[in-house]
Amino acid sequence: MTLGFYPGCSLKGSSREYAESVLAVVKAFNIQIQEIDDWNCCGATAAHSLNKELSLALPARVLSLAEKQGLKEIVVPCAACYARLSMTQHELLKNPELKTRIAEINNLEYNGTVSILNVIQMLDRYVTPNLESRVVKPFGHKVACYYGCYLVRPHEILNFDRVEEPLSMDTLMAKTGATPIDWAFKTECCGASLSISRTSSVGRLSGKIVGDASDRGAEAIIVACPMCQSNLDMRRKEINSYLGKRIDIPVLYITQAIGLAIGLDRKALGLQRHFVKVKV
Amino acid sequence: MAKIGVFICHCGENISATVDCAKVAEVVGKYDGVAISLDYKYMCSDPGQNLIKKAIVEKGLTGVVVASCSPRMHEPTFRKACAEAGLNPYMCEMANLREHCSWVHEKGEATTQKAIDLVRTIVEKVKHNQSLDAIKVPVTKTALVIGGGIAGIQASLDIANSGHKVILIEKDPSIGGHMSQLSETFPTLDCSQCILTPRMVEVAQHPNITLYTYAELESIDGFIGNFKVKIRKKAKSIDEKICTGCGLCTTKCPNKKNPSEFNEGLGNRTAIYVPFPQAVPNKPVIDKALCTYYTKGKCKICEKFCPAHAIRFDQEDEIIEVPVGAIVLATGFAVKKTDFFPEYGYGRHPDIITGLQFERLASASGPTLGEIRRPSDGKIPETIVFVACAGSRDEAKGIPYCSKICCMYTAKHAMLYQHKVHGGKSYVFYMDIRAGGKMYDEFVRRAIEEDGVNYIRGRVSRVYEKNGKLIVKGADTLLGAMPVEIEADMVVLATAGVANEGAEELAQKLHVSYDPYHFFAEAHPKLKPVETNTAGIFLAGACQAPRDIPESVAMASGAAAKVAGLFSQDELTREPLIAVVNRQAPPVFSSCVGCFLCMSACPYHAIEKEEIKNRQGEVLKTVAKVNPGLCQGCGTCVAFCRTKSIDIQGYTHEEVYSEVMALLND
Amino acid sequence: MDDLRKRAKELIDTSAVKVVIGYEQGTGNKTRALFVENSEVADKLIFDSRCVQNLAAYVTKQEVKSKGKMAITATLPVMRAIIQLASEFQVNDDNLIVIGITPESKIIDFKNLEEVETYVHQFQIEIDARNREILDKLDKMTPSERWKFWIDELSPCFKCYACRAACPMCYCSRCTVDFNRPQWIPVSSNELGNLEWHFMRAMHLTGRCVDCDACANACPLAIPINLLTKKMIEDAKSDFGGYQPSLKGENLLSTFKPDDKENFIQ
Amino acid sequence: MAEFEPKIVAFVCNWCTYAGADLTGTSRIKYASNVRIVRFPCTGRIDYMLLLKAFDEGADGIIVSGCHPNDCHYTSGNFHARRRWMAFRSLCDFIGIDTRRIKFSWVSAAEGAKWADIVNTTVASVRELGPYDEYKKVAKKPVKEESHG
Repeated sequence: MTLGFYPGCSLKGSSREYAESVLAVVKAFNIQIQEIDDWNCCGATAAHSLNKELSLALPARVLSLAEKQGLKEIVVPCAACYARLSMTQHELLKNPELKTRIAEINNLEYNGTVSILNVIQMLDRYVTPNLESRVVKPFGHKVACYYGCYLVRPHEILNFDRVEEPLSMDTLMAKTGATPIDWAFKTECCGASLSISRTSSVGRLSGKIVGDASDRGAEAIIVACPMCQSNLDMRRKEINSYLGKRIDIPVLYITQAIGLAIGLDRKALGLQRHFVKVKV
Repeated sequence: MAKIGVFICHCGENISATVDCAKVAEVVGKYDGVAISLDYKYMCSDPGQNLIKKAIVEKGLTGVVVASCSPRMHEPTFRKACAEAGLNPYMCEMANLREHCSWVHEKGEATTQKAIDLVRTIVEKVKHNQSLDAIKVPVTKTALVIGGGIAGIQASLDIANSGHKVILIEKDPSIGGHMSQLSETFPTLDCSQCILTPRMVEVAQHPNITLYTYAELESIDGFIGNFKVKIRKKAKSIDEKICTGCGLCTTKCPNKKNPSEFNEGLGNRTAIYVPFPQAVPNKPVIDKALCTYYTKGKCKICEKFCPAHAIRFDQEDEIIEVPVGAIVLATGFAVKKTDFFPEYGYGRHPDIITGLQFERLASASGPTLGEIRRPSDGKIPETIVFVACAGSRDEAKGIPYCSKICCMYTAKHAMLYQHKVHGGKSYVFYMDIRAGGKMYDEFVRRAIEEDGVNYIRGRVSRVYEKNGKLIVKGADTLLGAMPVEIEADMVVLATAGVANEGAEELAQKLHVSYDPYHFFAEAHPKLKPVETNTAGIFLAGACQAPRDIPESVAMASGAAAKVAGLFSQDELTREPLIAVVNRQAPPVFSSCVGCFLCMSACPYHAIEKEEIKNRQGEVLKTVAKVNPGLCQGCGTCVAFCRTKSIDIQGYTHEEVYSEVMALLND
Repeated sequence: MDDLRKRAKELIDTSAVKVVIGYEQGTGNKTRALFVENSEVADKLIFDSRCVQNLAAYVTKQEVKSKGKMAITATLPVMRAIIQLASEFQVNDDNLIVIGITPESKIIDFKNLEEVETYVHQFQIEIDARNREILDKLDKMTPSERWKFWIDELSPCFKCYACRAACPMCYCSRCTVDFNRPQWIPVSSNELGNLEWHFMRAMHLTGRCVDCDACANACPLAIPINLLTKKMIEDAKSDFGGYQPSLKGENLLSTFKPDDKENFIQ
Repeated sequence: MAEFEPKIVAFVCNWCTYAGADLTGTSRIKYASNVRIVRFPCTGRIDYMLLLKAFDEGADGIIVSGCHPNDCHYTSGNFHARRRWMAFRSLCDFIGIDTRRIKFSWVSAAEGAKWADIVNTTVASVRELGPYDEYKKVAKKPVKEESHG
């Protein structure tokens, strides 16, 4: 079966390395993957605070296209895209009238036959079973797995992992040879889309996260969301100024960490693209 | 041939103002089988009743129809009058001319016609009525009380003091329940054990009470007044008759590091143990799951040291069967443990404890002898945070209800802390303060105003450890949801009160209803708070919903009064309006074909299988039988039976059929 | 067919059962029930697509039951009926062995009724396309048109009760129609009597009917009375999520769910 | 010609609807006098055959009413009844019995006003439907409208 791939906007721009590392790992495990043709923005986060129909129509179009292209399963690495697509599926399947209305807007039929996977679910399904045997360079570091807001919430709809204290990334990282730390900021907000508009807020919010990870001896922060990554990485200057000290812990996508552990080329994983130098 | 007397009441002018009563009497008087038909101003008055009695005697009436108010009002009155005149009371029926006719319609032809129709209908019904005798059931005047907490203790003592036998069973080695674990009690701050232990001793010494500790209900059979219960007495591995309770065994037992249930895991106990010093009975039991001899086959040190030679390693569980007439359920509740809270680290931090654990810390008989010391390192906490509504009123946690006791005990905890740790800082995060009760709100105000407890209205989102401190993150909603962070040394969660483990299975065993949270359901939320929907089984205390001590005790006394009332008679008299499965002559025996679909339809499990046997004891047929002790007379089975083999007395097929026929045809 | 005969002989010869119920060639092109009590008779056993009579109707008949332990040749509807009868305590493993038979005449050996139940539960009770179409047509009519349809269809019924005799679920020793205190259903075969009889029968079969069509096949006047029970099967599906005969003994109408959804109670 | 006065038979349970109808009386709320109430211990006791009998005998409309879900005096009689009504009503509809003439309702002991309303609306709607001649013809009852008595 071919796995569908919905990169979303971030993975084509500021988070190219996320796309690169996802595809590199997928390739290394011989998984058939196909990018959804003619995909569009999921609408996050602006659409759902402005126009409900638009906020449903955008993700619904992506899902309809995937259906039309014969895909049964798609991986959505961006946590925000994942949340929006999942919410849309939930809302439309619950409400047939709305489903019809959205199908009219998009002029595309939607049946809800595609299952949506976040990157961890995808890894768990296709990579984890063979991961340990493929590790050539154990990721022997203390890591803080950071889940952010979108990956696990709202729990009633996503039904993924434990909502208050998720564990799936920790388990996965342990298989690469890493030592996940027990810390308190796994699901705190990084400031997300305030990155541009209120950088100081991001400095404070992300600062607490990076600060706690550092205090507890983490050598790397592992993420699965492009916004989390860019805030913790790109806004390190603001973070450091909030904390009043310099912290050099790098922020890696989970696919980059896995890539390193199975011996993929650092460049193929896009590690050179980070602001905080990745020395692990 | 039926001889029916019809008595039309004017009810002053309540009926006669809109219904032509004389005309009703006249028309009805002409119907077949009506021997006398008259109207009178007040049928329920003495002269009115005398009219009926006189007619019964003089005319030899076989049935009586009183057309007046609702039968829900005066049916007992008129049935009693008929009985006094020698007519079977169930041959008397009422037509509802007041509530269902004169009061709801305007004066006129149609209203009088309706009155005539209503009376005619009931006349036709009475023609098909049968004499019925009240059901008499003998009563076994022994009560079973399940659960030896304060509710069970109170219920046992009240029943025993009214002169009846009580069997009290408790699953733990000692009675006392949660109340024995408490330090002080709100709102008076008197010592819990000081008021409880005398009651415990009284139970043990009461001549009317048989106490079985370490015992559970195995099975139950029968019905009100006539239950048969089997009790499993778990093996204590000691001979209680010989044991003097000297306690030497518990000091010698080498297996010492087992978390003590009584101390909520904050202290240890040995494998052979008495749960706490004031236990009743004050004799040890061997915990087979922990004892080195039982797990590894070697040790027997207690046996060696026992001066009375009372240790019995070969003792087995014993099942005893006893007849009882009533049952009081007082199985109490449980609290959620800290591992229920992922946001507070799944209870992994030793200094995040439950309210019940705090009780043990504050108790003079507790592991710290009443000093508030935190479990991790024994330090006296300088800052302590109490979190009310930990789990309660939280839809996401599946506990939308209020646990009711936490507001009060949290105030008490904070107060005790302030009294014991001078200069200590205490915070209470709360959603609302629910302190309804005598002297309750005053108590909370005292905590806030006199003892300086800081109340913060808001919820705690996360507790985590950092640099040896517990960081409590929350919001103060009275300051516009301003984020609050407190660095605490200890956190006490007022965890939700929930139904006891196994409550659902026990309820199913007893055929008692339970609510979605597995608390036992009362028969009526307002008017039958201690009854269950199974006659003869009553509720006391927190097994019905979270309850504080005064409420539990009041409920227990209420349940005891119900039991005493039941036991005040030698026989139970019940209305005979119950279902009956027909019996016919051999070889048919009954038209019942034995499909037993009625069994699953009966809300009361009142339908049994009866094997009809010949003289040789061979089963000829298996048919349904209604247990008159359990049947409440709803008739659900009657409408369901395909062969029309079940009928319900008072509302038989013939009775209701003839009513419907008469309604539309005169 | 040889397998079937062999199995029947075996059961009789080893005295495992006293009687094997199966089919034999009848008059004309019809098949009829055969009761094998000695192994010579077993050679008369046949099975083919004409064997549609629901033999389960015999296992509750006193004349058959009194012979002793029975074995029955059971197609899917017969098996369903057996499970329903077992749930109603009419048969059990001690008095009945089921010889399952597939439409391809393949024998299925069942150790006990539990295995029969497992087999039966693989298949949902489904209304066939032809009857589906008729039901749809009736659904589209107005109530008055349906009323006329049924009064007309039922009018020739002369209450011979062949439907009742053929139905495996109509085993009651006293049918409601024979109950006379009071006389719920008019005895005579007039319009009202016929209507109420068939109405009552459909109600009694709700949640119990195994959709074998035995009633309609038995009707000498070919009245499509099975449409009534088929409709009830359909509605049970939409209202209660359908049903399957089950040894658990929980009948659709003798149980309930607190959240049963209706749209007509005010 | 006088307005058609439908005959309505009400089958109600003793604990809720009968008591509710008592309250209608105690509150002196007026309603149409076309209804005749038959009392049962519980809706679970109401045999559906009785409903057919009522039509046989010339009823133009029927009310069946009991305790609200969860309020049953016998805890679950009304739940059982509800299932039967669902099946019964489907079958009625399929056989062509006019289900608009059968009103099912929950009326509690506190809903005196609701009872009056149920009766009044049922009488009004059945009056609009006219006499149930279709059934009466089959039951060999006179189809010409007649007055009570």
